[in-house]
Amino acid sequence: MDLAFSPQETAFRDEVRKFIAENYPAHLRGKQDEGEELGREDMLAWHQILATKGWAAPGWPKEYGGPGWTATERYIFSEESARAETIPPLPFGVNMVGPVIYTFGTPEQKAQHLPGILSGHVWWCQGYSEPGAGSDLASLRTRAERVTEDGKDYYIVNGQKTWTTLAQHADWGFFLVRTDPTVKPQEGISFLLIDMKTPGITVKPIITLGGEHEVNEVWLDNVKVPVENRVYEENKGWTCAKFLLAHERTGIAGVARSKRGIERLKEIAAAQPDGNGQPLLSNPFFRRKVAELETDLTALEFTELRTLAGEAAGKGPGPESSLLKVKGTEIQQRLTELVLEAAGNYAAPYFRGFPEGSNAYPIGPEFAHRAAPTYFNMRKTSIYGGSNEIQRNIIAKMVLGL
Amino acid sequence: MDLAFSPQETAFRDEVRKFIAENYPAHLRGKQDEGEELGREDMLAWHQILATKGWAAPGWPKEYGGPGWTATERYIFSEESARAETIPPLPFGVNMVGPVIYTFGTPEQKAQHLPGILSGHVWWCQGYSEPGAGSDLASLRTRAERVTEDGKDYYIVNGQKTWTTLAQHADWGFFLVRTDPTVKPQEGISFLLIDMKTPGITVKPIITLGGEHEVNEVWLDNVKVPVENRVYEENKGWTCAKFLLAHERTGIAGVARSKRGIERLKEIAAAQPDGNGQPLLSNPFFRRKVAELETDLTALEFTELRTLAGEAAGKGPGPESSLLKVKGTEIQQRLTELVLEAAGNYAAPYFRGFPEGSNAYPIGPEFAHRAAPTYFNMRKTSIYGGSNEIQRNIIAKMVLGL
Amino acid sequence: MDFNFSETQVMLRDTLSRYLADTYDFDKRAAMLRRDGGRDPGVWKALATELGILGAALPEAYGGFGGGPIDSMVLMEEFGRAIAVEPYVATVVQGAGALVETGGAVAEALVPGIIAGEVILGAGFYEPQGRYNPADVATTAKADGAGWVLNGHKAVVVAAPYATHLLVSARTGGGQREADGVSLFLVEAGQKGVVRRDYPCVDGYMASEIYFENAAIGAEALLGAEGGALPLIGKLLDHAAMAQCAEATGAMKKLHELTLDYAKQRKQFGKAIGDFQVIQHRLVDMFMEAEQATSMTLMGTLRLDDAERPKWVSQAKAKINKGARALGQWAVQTHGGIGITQELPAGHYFKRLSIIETQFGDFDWHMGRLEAGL
Amino acid sequence: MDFNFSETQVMLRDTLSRYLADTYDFDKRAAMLRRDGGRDPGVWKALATELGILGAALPEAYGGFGGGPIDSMVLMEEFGRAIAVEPYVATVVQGAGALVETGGAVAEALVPGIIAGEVILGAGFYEPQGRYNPADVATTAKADGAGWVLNGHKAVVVAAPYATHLLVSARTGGGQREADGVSLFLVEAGQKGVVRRDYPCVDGYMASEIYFENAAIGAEALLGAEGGALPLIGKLLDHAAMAQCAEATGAMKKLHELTLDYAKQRKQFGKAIGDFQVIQHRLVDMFMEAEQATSMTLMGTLRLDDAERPKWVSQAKAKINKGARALGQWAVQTHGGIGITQELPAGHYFKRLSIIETQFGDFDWHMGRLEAGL
Repeated sequence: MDLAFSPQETAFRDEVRKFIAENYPAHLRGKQDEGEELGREDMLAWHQILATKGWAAPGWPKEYGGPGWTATERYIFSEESARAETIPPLPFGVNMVGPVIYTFGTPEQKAQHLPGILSGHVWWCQGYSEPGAGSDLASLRTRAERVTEDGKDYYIVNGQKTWTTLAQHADWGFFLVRTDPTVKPQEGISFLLIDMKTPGITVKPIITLGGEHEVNEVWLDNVKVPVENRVYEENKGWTCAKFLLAHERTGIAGVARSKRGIERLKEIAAAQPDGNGQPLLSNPFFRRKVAELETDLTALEFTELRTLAGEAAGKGPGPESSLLKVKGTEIQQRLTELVLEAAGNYAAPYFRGFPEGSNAYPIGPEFAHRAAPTYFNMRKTSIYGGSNEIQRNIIAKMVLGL
Repeated sequence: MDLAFSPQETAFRDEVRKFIAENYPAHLRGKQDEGEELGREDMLAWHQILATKGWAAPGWPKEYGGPGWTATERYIFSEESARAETIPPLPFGVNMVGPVIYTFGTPEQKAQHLPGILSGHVWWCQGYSEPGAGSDLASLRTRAERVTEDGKDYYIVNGQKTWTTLAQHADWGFFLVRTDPTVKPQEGISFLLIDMKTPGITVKPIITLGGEHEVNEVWLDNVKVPVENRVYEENKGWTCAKFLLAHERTGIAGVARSKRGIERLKEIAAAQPDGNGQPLLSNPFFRRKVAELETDLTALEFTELRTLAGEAAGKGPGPESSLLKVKGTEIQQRLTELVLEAAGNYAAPYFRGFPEGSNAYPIGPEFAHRAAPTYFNMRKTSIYGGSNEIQRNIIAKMVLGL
Repeated sequence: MDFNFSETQVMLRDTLSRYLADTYDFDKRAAMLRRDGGRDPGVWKALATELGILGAALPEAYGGFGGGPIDSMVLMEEFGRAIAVEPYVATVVQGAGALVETGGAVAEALVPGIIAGEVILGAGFYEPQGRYNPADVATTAKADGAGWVLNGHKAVVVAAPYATHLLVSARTGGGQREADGVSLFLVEAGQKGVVRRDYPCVDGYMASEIYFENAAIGAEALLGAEGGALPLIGKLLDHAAMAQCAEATGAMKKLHELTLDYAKQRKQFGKAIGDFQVIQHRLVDMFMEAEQATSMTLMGTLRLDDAERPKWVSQAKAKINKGARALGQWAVQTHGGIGITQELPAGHYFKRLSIIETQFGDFDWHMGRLEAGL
Repeated sequence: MDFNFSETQVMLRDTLSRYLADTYDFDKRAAMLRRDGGRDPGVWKALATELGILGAALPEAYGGFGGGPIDSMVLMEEFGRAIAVEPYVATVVQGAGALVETGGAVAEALVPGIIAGEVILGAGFYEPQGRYNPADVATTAKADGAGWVLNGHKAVVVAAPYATHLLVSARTGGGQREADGVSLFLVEAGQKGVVRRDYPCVDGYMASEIYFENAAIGAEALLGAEGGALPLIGKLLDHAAMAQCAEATGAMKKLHELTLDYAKQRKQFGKAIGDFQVIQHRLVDMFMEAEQATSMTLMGTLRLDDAERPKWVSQAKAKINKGARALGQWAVQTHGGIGITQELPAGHYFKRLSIIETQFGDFDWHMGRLEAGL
């Protein structure tokens, strides 16, 4: 047992740190610091730079263009990225559909899609949830009927997806659709890749509590999808879906980013007055909440490290990763609660951009403007990716045998 | 709306306070202060004095010997009793079987049993739970078969009861027994009054975590019970059981006693050192826990007062009383947790009576000797009388319509 | 002891409840918030004239019904059920409260106007550096002839964008956090030297930062004794906190009902999610929080004249802040994704409850005040 | 980074686990606690001689295996799983730990005896007025010729009733809570002037109050530098805390297993209680607490030589104290009535976990230490 990094690992850490310092785009850093909204190109910029270095897909095997890192190296990369507050590559391509395609896809599918995912030039979105099918994903009703036209086979897809994150920018989407309504729910589902420019697709924004346009409804009206765009066998899409969900959960702990979040929280609380001439961070109860959060984050970090060690020893991401999801999201949410608390009276003011009036008359501290919207928005983390109730059901069944 | 007592209510409060001050037995007070174990006669002494005043059964109607108090008067009596830390009358007679007998019993049963309950000379115990039937009370298996002997009808009772509180002192017990095993569980149960001296009854102690002998197993081996000792109709005992459970829950909030408990906790924490030359009560986090407990107790108190006001307005004790049970027991348990915390290193030593060695060499503060056993013992409160999970099920079903 | 509402109180509740059910229906409320100025001024006017309820809690001498905090409690619970964005707390509880306490010609001139819906007040007792400490006053009022000159900055003054008058604290003496030396002033909104920066709040209310830049006001602007206003301000803030507890209670009850209804009809895995025991127990916990909030609102409101008022108000506000957070988060979680959108009422209740937690003292502030007196 | 156990460590675990499964079987443990003296001295002897594991964490120079805290962690987790009442923490972690640190003839004389099971120590670093503050030392050691005279009172010294030696702090200078002036002494149990009052503890351990009444001891009884022992005592207490975290982790895992088994077989309302979703989620929460305890035990133990040792140890102990309480209470609640009797193992695990919370610093003490360095 040894917590220390080996000399190679230390050298790797230094290399990552140096690469980020030298290559992270200054304009991105500037926008992040100002809290400006990021456009499509902003969100892809760093991904594209990482791609040139071969680092865009830390978890991918070497044969598909991954860096072939050990678990410790992936951990180091993630720590350094969080430390430098880089914008991580979007998960939909790299962490979600990519592994499905290289695990279950045809050679043609791999050739067509993996390069774009790696390079960061193709934007993917995920068509899983439906208005009637939230946690109960398998009850989805979007239909795909097979037809033949001019000697070619297609699916005609009709239905509605929801909570489709950032679909407004997407080039491609991966969708779960029902190809056989006559069998048990899980058994009639297929996994389709759909070009988002196909006629019949409409993307409608859903505005969330903080005023963000992050998620969408996606309406599919007689959308024609070539059969070659189905991954894996017809009616076996549930296999891909489960595989993807397990992959989605790794990294969801968000340890490194939460560490940076706690640092930021401390900076905020050190600058906020407590109404007694002292900073809020000197308030014993606020300190206690910060210290408990830090403590719980250490517990999460070492649980993740133990899981990584298990993976390195050949165990795949198992149902234990549900623990990482539950505790990770709880910590992320508590972090936003504490930022909200720190804002005090200034939790209330709400504006995007600038309100009327002169900036010579400021409206509270800068951080406070996003405190409440972020708090509201982060409630999603215990809902999406399999709600925390579902994660507990999974542990009960798969780990405890209940 | 008015929180103040009326002049009559104030006069009543003064009368109660005076009566307790003048009549509470000094030897009892002494034993309580020393933390000595109380024997059967000790536990009945105050009940018997209250009986001479007509105050032994606050909730009973006047026609059966109750004082005919208003809800506010009952509240005042309970507050004053807790304030003076009197030993309350045992609940098994006054709060449990008494109301069942005067509500469902025959004139002969009322004449035979109510006077002994009121006077405090007959000790009752409750034969409900069984080893296989805890929260699922209706699944009980103790059998009562009807026989005729010398022209008289009897039940022959066989089975085992458990968690029978203070059965070691009991003269009589009220038992739920199965008189028809062929119907649905709730439909074949009868409610029997059994003389605990009847041959075939064996009482075996169960020792709980704190070392107390408070509960027992009661074994019934061909116990012969005259049919006249059945309350209400045969196979309709579940009606009595449900009635009794609802009655048991009122008063279970224990507000007045918890208030006194918090006072005592503050005294303890003001005397305990914190290792920095200051008392524990000056530790901000200990203070916070005390203040939160007090706050939650205020919320419970006013919820009980609202319930009492509802009862005074003609509503019986409804499923809302489950809330009082849940929150009341949580507060009682937290109180014991805080006493345990206050004991610090002295939570560990365990002895009943005196350990070997001279009292010239004390073993920590007096209060600490019972801190851990009391903490352990009070875990029972969220289990008995319908566990807190069952209470939540009741609210879900009866109040929320789920 | 008597826990019954008077006939007037029952009537108040029914009248307001009926009116808000229609006026503050989900779509109408959303449309209201989208209007210029972020509200419909006609609603407040209607409360004053059509419903005639703004004087319910005010003395008869000024044209009120002669009620008190319990009447405000009844009204605020209804405002909470509708997540209305009306300026009752600032205008009636704090504004009229201050005027009635200090009396005189100003009160005689303005309180009837409040009851008539013509006078609206914003109350600025907090400053950016002071968090929840009303004694931390850096705004100064310097005597200037018979009048005063104000300089300073008041934080997040709710209702200020459309208020006719501002009620603010300023220092006429003493050091920055001293109890002595704080005075109370009533300033006309259009007063020269008052710079307002207006903005909407996340809960739909409108508020402003108020900057005083050599605002010269008359002698009559001083309410009560010079330098001795802090006890009155403390009282006004406690009354406001209790009114807000009532609002929170209404919002909590309604949000619990909405969540319960949703759980009964939303199906997952072939059954209503309200059939799952974990969801059931959570709905029970929400019920218990709402019940306890009701109890604490009653307790604190009934004890506003008690010698230990700060203790009871802080117990109530602390308990309700904590309960509101738990209930709000559980409601969102039970709704799932739809709970964090603008599309259903649930999210809007959650937003208002979250902001209530941060107003008139948060959990830690109230617990701290409690512990100081333990 | 490497999270693998060495072969020796795996062997240690298996050996001890097998031995305790039989020796500390439920009925045998109960019988052991009922014996005179409250224990079976043969067990400790067997650990030393038959199993030969007491030196696992000690340096080879003294006859140990040359392991370290991770080896103690492995052993303590097994002691925890069996709720064994063996004096490993006092004797090996603290006793041998202190001797190895201070070295010299005393260490050479006693450490081999510890490994052989012949020397048993009780460690008295706390006093009645000091709660968890090891600097709050009122016991005095006055120089007397070449030796020292001790006076004072040490609180709840575990294993003292049967210890051969006592390791205690005493003041040779400085004021009552000053860091400087605390010295460390090794006193023979039979020493004149040492008054012991023995008692059992609620968790089955034996302990004593130790009163020194002009106990005259030799110069060699002083371990380390006069007046400079507090840093070493702090280190010993941190090592003890981490060993106890490992014990708690073992007990938590076992208690979770017991509760899971019970939930699978106990039937209510026609099905196993483990079929109820509320019970399932509680068992999941217990699982998560046990997993996090494992993580924190590993973290804190691996960082015992870190510059920020107090921070990491306090994080571990605070987290585990809190988790142990929750897990213990949930276990009892899930067992129902039988959980609070002496009849099933569950209650005994709950008792031990409850006392662990109160030893080597409770939650508030550790959080306070953390916050001081935030």
